[in-house]
Amino acid sequence: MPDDSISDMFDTASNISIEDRRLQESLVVDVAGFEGPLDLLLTLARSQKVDMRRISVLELAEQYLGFVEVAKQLRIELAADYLVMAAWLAFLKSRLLLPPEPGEEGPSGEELAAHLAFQLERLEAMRRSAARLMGRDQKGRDFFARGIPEDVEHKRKIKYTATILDLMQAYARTRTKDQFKPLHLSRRDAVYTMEQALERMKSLIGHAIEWGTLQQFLPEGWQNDAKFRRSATASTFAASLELVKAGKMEIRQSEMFAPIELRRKVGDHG
Amino acid sequence: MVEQKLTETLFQAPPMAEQERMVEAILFASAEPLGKKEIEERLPHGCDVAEALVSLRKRYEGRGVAVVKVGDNWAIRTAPDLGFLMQKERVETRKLSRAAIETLAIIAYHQPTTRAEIEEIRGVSVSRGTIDLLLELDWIKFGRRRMTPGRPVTFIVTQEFLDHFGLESARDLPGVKELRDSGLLDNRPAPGMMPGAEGEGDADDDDYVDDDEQEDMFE
Amino acid sequence: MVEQKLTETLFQAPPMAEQERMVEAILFASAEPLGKKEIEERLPHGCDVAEALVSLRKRYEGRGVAVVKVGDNWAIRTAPDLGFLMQKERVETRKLSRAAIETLAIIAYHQPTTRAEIEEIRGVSVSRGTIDLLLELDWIKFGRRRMTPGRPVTFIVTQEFLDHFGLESARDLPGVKELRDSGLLDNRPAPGMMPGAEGEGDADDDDYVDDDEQEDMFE
Repeated sequence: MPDDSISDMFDTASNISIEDRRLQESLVVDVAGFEGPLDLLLTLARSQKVDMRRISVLELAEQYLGFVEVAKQLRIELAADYLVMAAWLAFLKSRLLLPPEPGEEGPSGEELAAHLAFQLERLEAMRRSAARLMGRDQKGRDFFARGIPEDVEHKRKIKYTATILDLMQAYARTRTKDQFKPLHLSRRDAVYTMEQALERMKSLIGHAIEWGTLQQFLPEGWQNDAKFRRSATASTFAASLELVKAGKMEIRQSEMFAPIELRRKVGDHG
Repeated sequence: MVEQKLTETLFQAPPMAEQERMVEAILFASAEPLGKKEIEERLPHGCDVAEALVSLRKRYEGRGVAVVKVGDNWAIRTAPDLGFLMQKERVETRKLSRAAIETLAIIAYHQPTTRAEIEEIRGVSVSRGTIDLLLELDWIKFGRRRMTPGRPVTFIVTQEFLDHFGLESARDLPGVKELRDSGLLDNRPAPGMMPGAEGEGDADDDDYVDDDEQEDMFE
Repeated sequence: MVEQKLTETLFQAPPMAEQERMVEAILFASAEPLGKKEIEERLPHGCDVAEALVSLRKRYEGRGVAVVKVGDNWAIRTAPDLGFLMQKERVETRKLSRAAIETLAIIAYHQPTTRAEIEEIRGVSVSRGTIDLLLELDWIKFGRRRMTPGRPVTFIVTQEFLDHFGLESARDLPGVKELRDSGLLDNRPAPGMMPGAEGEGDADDDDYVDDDEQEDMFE
């Protein structure tokens, strides 16, 4: 049944061969397989079996319109762009067939037809080129890159710099330190070094099971000399911080300016 | 005098045969094509990379591997006639859709080309997925924006594309000369009133450009 | 007859030159070194892999890459003497640490000098790393052992040191007086400093050996 109606449709539309009719029947069935109206037009144009430059745009327009008619009869839903193309081709057809109205604007039917022919030829050419491109030797299939590439190893090289000025300044620094040595010597009796404090703390630490104030750790006779007391307090405090850091002691102060208290760290017997 | 001679020797480039060996080692080690400049940077001072490449290329003529030019870069690849031996190395490539293949071909032959132009040639809209796939394969990349209203982005093919298809340059695409001579690569504007003739400078194009790439585009 | 000939041709191995090409391509493209058997399996029937490998190896003798045996397998690798091309050095300049420059300065001014002396002057111990770095930089080297108890090693500066700092000899270094005059040395008079107080009965000072050289440097 549908076969007959299709045949009738096309017979009335134009004189085309049985083979072309078959093609168009299959076109209708495969409409989803087309990539848009231009693709469909190209397929129809191929059925004209002529050089793409010599296709009859008028004939093509009729074939397309016939196709759309059949699709409608078969209740195949066509996407909007197929219908837009149909409307445009109908317009093109009228332009090609009827003489232009005097004073009419826009491109002539021939210009539009020529561009459509160009588009189809170009699409055809791109299809051919795509096929030739894919037919080329391909990397990873026909030829291959290095299987064991060796990466460039990035090495960091440190270059140390120093100028003669750096050298002299450094020496000056050490000599300056040296020059002040007598100063230390002359004051030695009033200075309690951190090393001395550390020694003393280490010997006392074993007995400091209970919390005791920092003062308890100061050396004998500290109260006699203010200078000495200052130095000894500072050194003992610094030494106790070292011992806390080393995990040997614990330190606390209940509030600001309250006595600083120390004791041996629980569980430490060293 | 002696000192001058010493300095000369110290800064003299190695003999050409040695330069050729070095370029050979560097090209062998890399799976990616390398530019002359990249090679030069790794060689001792004063080497003539171009000359070394020419003689190296000659040396490998007819061998199992060949020195090939890929765009402006150089690489060593196995001879195409021996591909059948490398079944184990063969990478199964994803079968590309017709849309992807055609879009790729259009970009290659028409580059730099915009999305609207691709759509004009194919007569259908180009799906985002198609462009994404080609970008992911590293076969296409963004070119400069077109200086037309809407400043649409353009697409061009990459060095990886040339490498993959064994092309020295886009000028070596099959049949490109004939296509150009017959005017099929011309950007012929559609006369008004044609379907799909508008749509140049689609606002959607903006989605496609990451900030970084934009920087590149306007360098 | 004809049929026999055809069979012979079909099963005949390719000429040796062709076999060599094939082995070359296979080794190039393979992601791992290959054994003879593996190579043979990929080649047309009747190929002599061992012979092809021998001639391929010979062909690459003296080239930038070499056909090498890795265990029982074969691979193409960068020629050993060109390994440096596969490394990119990034030179980072760094200032010498304060400890290092001071140690170096003391050695330069007091050479030959011992570690104990350096420590005495700097007032802190000299780390092993500092000495090692200076030795590595080839700015200091070992001098004669000191003829004192323990026979400690001494350090002196090298020619490389003199070159780097643009000195003819270590004696050209400006003396303390010059340093002070040029403002590099703090000119502050040390309060409470008594003449002759230096070196008085300090046990540590015994380490100090006032060599003639030292005297020279500061005259």
